[in-house]
Amino acid sequence: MNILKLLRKLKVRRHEFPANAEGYEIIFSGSGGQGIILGGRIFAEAASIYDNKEAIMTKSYGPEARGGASRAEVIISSAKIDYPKVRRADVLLAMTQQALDAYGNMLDENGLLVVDEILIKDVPRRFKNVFKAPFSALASKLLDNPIVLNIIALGSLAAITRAVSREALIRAALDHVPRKVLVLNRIAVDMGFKVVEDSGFKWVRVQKK
Amino acid sequence: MNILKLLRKLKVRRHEFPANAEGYEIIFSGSGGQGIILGGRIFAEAASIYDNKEAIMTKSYGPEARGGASRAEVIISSAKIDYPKVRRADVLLAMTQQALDAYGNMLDENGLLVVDEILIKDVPRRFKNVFKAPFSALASKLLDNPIVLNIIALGSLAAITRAVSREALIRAALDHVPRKVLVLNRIAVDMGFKVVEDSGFKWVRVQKK
Amino acid sequence: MLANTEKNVKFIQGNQACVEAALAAGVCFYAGYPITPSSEIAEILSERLPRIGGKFLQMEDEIASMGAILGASLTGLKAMTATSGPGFSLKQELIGFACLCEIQCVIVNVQRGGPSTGLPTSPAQGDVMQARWGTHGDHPIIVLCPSSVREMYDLTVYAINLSESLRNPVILLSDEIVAHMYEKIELPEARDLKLLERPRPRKDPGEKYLPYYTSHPAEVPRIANFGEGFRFNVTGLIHDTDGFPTNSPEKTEALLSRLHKKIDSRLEEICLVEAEEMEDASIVLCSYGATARSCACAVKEARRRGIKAGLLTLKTLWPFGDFIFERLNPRVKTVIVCEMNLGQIVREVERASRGRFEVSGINISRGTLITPEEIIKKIEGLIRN
Amino acid sequence: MLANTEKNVKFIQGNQACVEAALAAGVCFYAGYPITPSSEIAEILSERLPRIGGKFLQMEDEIASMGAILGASLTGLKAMTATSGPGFSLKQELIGFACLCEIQCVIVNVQRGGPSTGLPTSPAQGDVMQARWGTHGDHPIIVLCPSSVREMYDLTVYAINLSESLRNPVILLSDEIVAHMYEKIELPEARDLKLLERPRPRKDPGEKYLPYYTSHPAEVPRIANFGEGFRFNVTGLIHDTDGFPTNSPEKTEALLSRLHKKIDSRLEEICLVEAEEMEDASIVLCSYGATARSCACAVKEARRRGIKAGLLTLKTLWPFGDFIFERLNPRVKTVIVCEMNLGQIVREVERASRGRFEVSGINISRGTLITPEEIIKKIEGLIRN
Amino acid sequence: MKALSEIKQYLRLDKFPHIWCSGCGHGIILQSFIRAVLDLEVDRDKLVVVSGIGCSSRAVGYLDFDTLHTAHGRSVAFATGIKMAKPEFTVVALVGDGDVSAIGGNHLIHAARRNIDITVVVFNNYNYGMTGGQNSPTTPIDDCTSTTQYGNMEKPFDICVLAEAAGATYVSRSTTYHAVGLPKLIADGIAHHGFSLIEVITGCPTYYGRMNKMDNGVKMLEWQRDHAINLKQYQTLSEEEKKGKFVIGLIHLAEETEYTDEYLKIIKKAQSPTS
Amino acid sequence: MKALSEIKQYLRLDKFPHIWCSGCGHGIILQSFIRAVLDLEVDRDKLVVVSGIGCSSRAVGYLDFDTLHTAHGRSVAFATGIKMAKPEFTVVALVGDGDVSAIGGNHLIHAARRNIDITVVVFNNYNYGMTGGQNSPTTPIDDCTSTTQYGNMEKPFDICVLAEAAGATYVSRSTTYHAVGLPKLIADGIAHHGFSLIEVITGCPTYYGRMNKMDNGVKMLEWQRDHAINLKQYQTLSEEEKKGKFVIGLIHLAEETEYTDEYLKIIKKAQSPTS
Amino acid sequence: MVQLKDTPKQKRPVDITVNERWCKKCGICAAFCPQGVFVLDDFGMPIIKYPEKCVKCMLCVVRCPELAVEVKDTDEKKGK
Amino acid sequence: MVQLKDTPKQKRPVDITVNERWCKKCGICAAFCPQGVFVLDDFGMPIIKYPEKCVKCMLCVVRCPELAVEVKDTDEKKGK
Ligand SMILES: Cc1ncc(C[n+]2csc(CCOP(=O)(O)OP(=O)(O)O)c2C)c(N)n1
Ligand SMILES: Cc1ncc(C[n+]2csc(CCOP(=O)(O)OP(=O)(O)O)c2C)c(N)n1
Ligand code: SF4
Ligand code: SF4
Ligand code: SF4
Ligand code: SF4
Ligand code: SF4
Ligand code: SF4
Ligand SMILES: [Mg+2]
Ligand SMILES: [Mg+2]
Repeated sequence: MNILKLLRKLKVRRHEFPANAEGYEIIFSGSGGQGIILGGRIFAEAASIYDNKEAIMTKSYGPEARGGASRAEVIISSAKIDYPKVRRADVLLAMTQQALDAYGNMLDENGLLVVDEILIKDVPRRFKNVFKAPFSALASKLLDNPIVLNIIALGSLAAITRAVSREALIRAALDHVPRKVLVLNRIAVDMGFKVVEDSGFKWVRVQKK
Repeated sequence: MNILKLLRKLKVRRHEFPANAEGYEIIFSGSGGQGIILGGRIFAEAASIYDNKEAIMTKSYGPEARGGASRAEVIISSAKIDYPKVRRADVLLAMTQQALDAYGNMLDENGLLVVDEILIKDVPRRFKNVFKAPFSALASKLLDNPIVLNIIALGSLAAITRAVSREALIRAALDHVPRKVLVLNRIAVDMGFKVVEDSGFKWVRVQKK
Repeated sequence: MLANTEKNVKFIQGNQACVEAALAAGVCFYAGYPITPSSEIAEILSERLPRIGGKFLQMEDEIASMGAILGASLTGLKAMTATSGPGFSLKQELIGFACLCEIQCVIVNVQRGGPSTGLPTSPAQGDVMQARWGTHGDHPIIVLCPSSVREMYDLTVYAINLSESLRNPVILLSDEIVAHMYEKIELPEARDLKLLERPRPRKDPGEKYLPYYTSHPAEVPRIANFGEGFRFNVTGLIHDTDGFPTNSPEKTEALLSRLHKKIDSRLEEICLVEAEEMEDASIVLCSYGATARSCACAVKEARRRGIKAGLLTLKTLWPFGDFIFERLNPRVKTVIVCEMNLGQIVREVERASRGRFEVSGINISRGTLITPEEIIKKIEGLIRN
Repeated sequence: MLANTEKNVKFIQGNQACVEAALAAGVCFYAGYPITPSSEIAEILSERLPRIGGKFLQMEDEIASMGAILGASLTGLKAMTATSGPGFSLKQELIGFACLCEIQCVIVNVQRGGPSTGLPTSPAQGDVMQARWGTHGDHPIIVLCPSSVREMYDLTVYAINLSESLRNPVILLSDEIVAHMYEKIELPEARDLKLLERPRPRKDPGEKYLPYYTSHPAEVPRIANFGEGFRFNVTGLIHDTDGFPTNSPEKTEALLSRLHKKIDSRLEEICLVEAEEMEDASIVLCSYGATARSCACAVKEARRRGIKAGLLTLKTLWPFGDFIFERLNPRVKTVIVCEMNLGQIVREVERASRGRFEVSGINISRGTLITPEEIIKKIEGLIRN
Repeated sequence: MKALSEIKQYLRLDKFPHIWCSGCGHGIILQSFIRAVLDLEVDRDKLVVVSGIGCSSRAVGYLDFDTLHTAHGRSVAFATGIKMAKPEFTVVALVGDGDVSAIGGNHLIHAARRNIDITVVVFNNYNYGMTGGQNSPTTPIDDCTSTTQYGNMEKPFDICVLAEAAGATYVSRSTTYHAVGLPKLIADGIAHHGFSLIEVITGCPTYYGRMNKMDNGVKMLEWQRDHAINLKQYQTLSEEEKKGKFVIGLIHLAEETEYTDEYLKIIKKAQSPTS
Repeated sequence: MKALSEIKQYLRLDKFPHIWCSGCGHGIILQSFIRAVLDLEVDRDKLVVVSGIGCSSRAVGYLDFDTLHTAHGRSVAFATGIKMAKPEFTVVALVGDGDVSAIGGNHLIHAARRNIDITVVVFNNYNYGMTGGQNSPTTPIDDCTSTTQYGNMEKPFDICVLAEAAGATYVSRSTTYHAVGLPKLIADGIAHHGFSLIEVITGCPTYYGRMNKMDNGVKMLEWQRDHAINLKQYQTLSEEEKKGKFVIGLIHLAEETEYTDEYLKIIKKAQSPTS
Repeated sequence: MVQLKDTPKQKRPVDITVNERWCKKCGICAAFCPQGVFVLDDFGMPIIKYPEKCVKCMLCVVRCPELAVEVKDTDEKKGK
Repeated sequence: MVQLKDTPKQKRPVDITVNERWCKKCGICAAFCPQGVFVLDDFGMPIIKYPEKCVKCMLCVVRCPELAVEVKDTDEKKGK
């Protein structure tokens, strides 16, 4: 299969010049109740407040906000960020099939795709770098709390990309959760890291053209 | 008394060029219930529809429309009328003291002032050409209908100025009154003419500067 | 003498001329809320409409009035409303709805002194920019402005025609002077009026009816009336050609651009302007509405004084006819825009001038007509410098 | 690393920055009606205001919200409201009231796609002209436009200061991107903010209090607050210096001209603009709000490609700073106005240009941000021709 | 009964004579309102009187308090803001039937719902006087107005019933004919802690009156005299006799929590350390 | 009971699944409404369904009739225009509690006053779902919403009482739990010749529910089951037991002249030679 | 109440005034005075013809739309 | 009514279907079915586990917010 052809069909706009070349462009996507937007915010906040980088987050949603796909776009960079939207994502976190279908084409061809392997059944072959983990099951079965699936995923994202430090992520996450689940969330971050370590998954970032 | 001084005090704007020179600029003024606006309209309509001249009427009133002074401005001309407002009146019909006080200064120094001698007690001496008649008393006492005071006044105005013909005035007046008072109104017009004839009053119009 | 009465010549006020025109052009639905100086339109229609089986509704406010005429229009009736400044402000939201959903209607705004309650019984021309930009978001609009009782009639008919044929709200922007001024007017026979009707669906109701589809981008969509069996959807959300909401950037762009092209592609046809003494004019007065009458008077006087003055009276204020000013004789040195506001159309003329001629304004807002004297003074002042 | 947390650095969205600024600047009264994408302002204030003893009111609609903040402002409180397009249209009538009666208040309009219900969750900049001209009649207005979370904070403070000191409504015209965008911001200490207060009567209540009197025509009147014993009148009718209605043409003219001079005489002080890479620029991007971010990106890229591009970011949209364009370096050949609408500020730049430079627009309204690529394409296209 | 000279101390005398027509009932209500304020000894510097647009709404211009002449229909919204900002103020709205029940109907019912301590005095003359006598939501069926020349076909509101249904906790009605008792009804409304509405039937001889065979103030008062009836008497009438009659006096009274009080509780809650 | 396949003939199937959240009650009302239309055998080409803005108002997009999705709060004003223009049409407004009782409250009471033959179905989920769960004029006291985080302090409207006071001649209430009987109540409203209002209590699990311990559709229906009660039963309860309960079923019915009928009489009068 | 002295109404005459600048001649004072104290002149202006009949019911005062009628005890007036 | 035959419910089995494309797994059908016909799978999707228990009360049909549940007589279905 000719990847280029595929790309064209999917109307990936090719960039004429690189922007935020040194930084990360990450899309967090899923459905309303999964805490995806909050996840993006924690990730960006970790980078910006605790790792002292530049970060920006924007959200996109239709009038069908409450049911359909929701997405957060995060840019992390060492330099000032002008254009606030992700143009070609380095990383895509997709927590529902619908989200993957909707935003898959925003991922750079060498980009990293992170998906929930239980919720997403069909990952098109064109994605080169895919990290799958059963985040939802880990949350509900192991941690007995489906709500923390997003936090586990953040841990994994951080582990693979190193876009934020583990400490920063933990601190940012803990800023956003009620006191009684602090420990739970801390564990969730660690679990995200652990999953990556255990899998031995590696992703070598290629500079976007 | 120095008329010029008076004029200045009263802030009469002196015109720099004559407008509607060939026509008549007439102000009909009084208080709400007196049918003054309707009077102006009948007069203008007589000229325009039945005498086939050009005529225009505008009204002025404050937010205090319902109680205070009301005024109709009528221009009658043989040529097209551009500017629709009266700038310096040739004729002023005033049916209340308040109206005379408010609009007296719009009358040209050689203009004609027509007043109800019962309702208006104080006619400043600067007015050169004043026709006084007891229109209100004529209407209520002789015709037993206070409402026709405006029609009587129109008759007198027509008689003095010849701005409209008697026939045109009668037809226009009759267009605007209920069937049962047609005769009354006809008589009222005639009475207006008669009053002027009986008085022997004459007004020679001087071209406005 | 009798000729006049036979020929249906009337001595009426502008507001009544508007009513006569509306009825002659087939308006059979009115909803409104009283406000000076527009109320006579409602009052006369409340008496006349039932006579012809038409509907007159006095609603609880101006917003409701606007909603009611749009509802009526969607069922196929020619509908209108009339108001003045404060009510016009309230109608803005639904004017935008009408623009986006392409619902024909005529809104008469008899301008009075503003802002706010302002001077309710005095004339002004302060709502010109609002008529163009008063509702949120990009939208197309047509605004016509009469300067006599005759024009109040003619432009009402024109407004109804434009609105019906282009499926766009049209605003008749009058003012207290023209609305309350009585002039002689010969009313045409209804059968002599050229009336335009709304574009109708080409086919009977069937499977795939696309109410907002057009075959080329400046066309007017053939939207059915409610009750004809097409069973379509109308929404104030951005919609696809099928009438249902869409978020697609491409479709959004296509819709908004079609809406604007509908008007812009017909610019020269829509833009009415009257030129007087323009052949050799070097100084041009540009005006509209009641103020144009002062200008006409001033131009005559200026000519009498040997000044080469000309007059452009705009009947269509929006879309703005840039082309009128692009095509001005190069002899024209100065255009003086004369309006009863603190500077509205003068900005457009400045823009359209692109530095090709001087633009100056007589912008007075005080509740009375600008006088010919004031205009002459300005002209002479400009000549002196 | 700890530095940030000590310095009160927050990672918050634009809407929250607006709230933080409002509270820091002393706003203690909010009335509003929910609407996307502004609702977070209300939601956060509904939680924060009671904590400081302030008042939060959710009213029955936007008109009522506007009425409520004006009432509160008249008692001396700093008051604000927030809304988006449809609600902004509804507020227009009372915005005019506030302008005429000189009642300070801040109105936040977080722009979304229009017209009508439009694209409720997408960004747009389609209300720029409406913000200037949306209410009937001539009126003065100030409109500020932030392009980052930081500016959302700073311009909210500025809006409150301008409104209080000039007794004029100020509109903070944001957009969905800036309002919902999260960025890092260091919140200043409240005591470090320079706050301006409303001019107060010079004397205690006495016989002849003239609330709308000023000693020179550009001054701000010293209007008392209700409840202080001055017992004065406020009306939306044209009024005399004593606050009571008048029909006098002279007084009308004086009042309207003073209202406008209040703003116009401070034009350069009110008009904030940011210039980047302008020293040697021959092609200038002019933008505001979120779109300015795309332009900043494009200017960098253009420079990288050897194009002498510059950037003017307008923070104050109204009053429009003609002077900015009058003083442009003659080297500037073209100004490209970049905005998420079908052509609004570009008209002003055209007007201000007077033919001195070319004006071109990137005017796209489709619910998404204009991209740097589109801008570069336009620039290169212009250079090629 | 207070002497007129005392009343006059609360008037802006230089604005008199007022703009209302001869025989217009609005001036009667104006006087009654001042009497109510006087009788209650309201602090005149903490009394804000708000109105909308209409002949009736011009009342505020004659009253020597802090006065606010807002836009058409919006008085109650402004009043809500003022009362919320300064719960210690006495806030009264003087409004017309058109102002408060046509364009302003929504603000009325919502303020009533909230039971905010505002007093609304409705000058109900059954038409829009200011704009030339068009029908209003209170115009009786079959009556003629400038826009109902064939007779009014719209059922009118009973403003009192509506206010009560919406949540008002003090509702009463009177007429300008009953000017002796009117100050007490208004005073009771002002004194009541919660949303109060007093509907006063008043005459517009210039429009509504003229078009319905009552072309002067005397006839309007006579009509009021002949059609108003107090509740006790009303209850003794047969259904037939009740037709065309309306009840005056106290219509509804209830004690409920007041809005600004409740808001103070919210503030307390928000400021409490546990929150 | 009609089979779902029949219902589906009145749906715009290509628009499904609809946009509402899982467990949202709006879909239940949608089905009931179609059942009412089917049962009445309304001419589907002469039925216009109007709505405002809100999650509930999106209902019209799924109905295969002439449908009109107006601006927030304005549905009843549009409906009035349509009904006046074409009295032979059946006109129904499907609206949210926010839409019709907050911003649209005035149009509601005026249409009720006129007794114009429009049927309004209120999807009352006690909050503004579409904009993220802020309180509405119907939110019960003390409940939490996005803008009443300390508990709601505003007294809610009883929409049925308000509509009746304003002049509505058919008023009833039900819930989505009582979906079996709901079509009949709606059908009765449509069949009634005059202004009809049917209030349907429905669940917004995403916002109102989540913030008030009912975070799914099942819990919302359970709440409705436990709090709704029919009039007969209600009357047998003690005052204490009545608290928190609300009555469902027919609330008010009256025969009065209808607006468009009356207007036809005006037309006749105007066209009669004596006029 | 206790002090009921022999002061029949006409003995303590009242001072009734009409502010002519404010009066708009609506005739209400005259129409509803239970004692017929007022008559209207040719122009409709109320004339206080029978002040001695006045019972100080104050109806004319509270119903005058122009706040133009004043009824005072004569001595009260003197006091000023 | 007259035709009351010996057709006990389980004898004329009904056909219950859930439109999986529309269902949003709210669980209402299962929660309120008086007969416990439904059970929910791991993801919350209703499974028609005991169709034979169905009494055709139609509650699941009218209460499904997604219009996703259909209950028909089996023969009815065959007819199509
Ligand atoms: C938004 C708006 N719409 C309409 C008007 C015109 N208007 C002024 S007063 C009025 C009605 C007044 O009636 P009412 O409140 O009963 O007072 P009245 O004059 O009868 O005392 C109207 C419609 C306005 N000023 N503003
Ligand atoms: C003029 C205007 N103001 C505000 C809004 C934002 N808005 C959209 S829907 C809505 C409330 C919806 O609540 P409701 O009618 O109860 O419907 P629900 O979503 O709860 O079904 C609001 C405030 C708008 N679209 N237009
Ligand atoms: S028009 Fe009617 S309401 Fe207005 S002042 Fe005259 S009588 Fe009074
Ligand atoms: S937000 Fe609430 S009302 Fe809206 S669709 Fe979701 S559950 Fe339904
Ligand atoms: S009641 Fe008042 S206004 Fe009327 S006639 Fe008597 S004094 Fe004059
Ligand atoms: S006080 Fe009574 S009795 Fe005396 S004049 Fe007045 S109305 Fe007549
Ligand atoms: S009720 Fe409908 S949507 Fe809910 S689980 Fe059952 S089938 Fe699915
Ligand atoms: S019809 Fe009744 S018994 Fe049968 S499955 Fe549905 S709810 Fe259960
Ligand atoms: Mg009234
Ligand atoms: Mg709701």
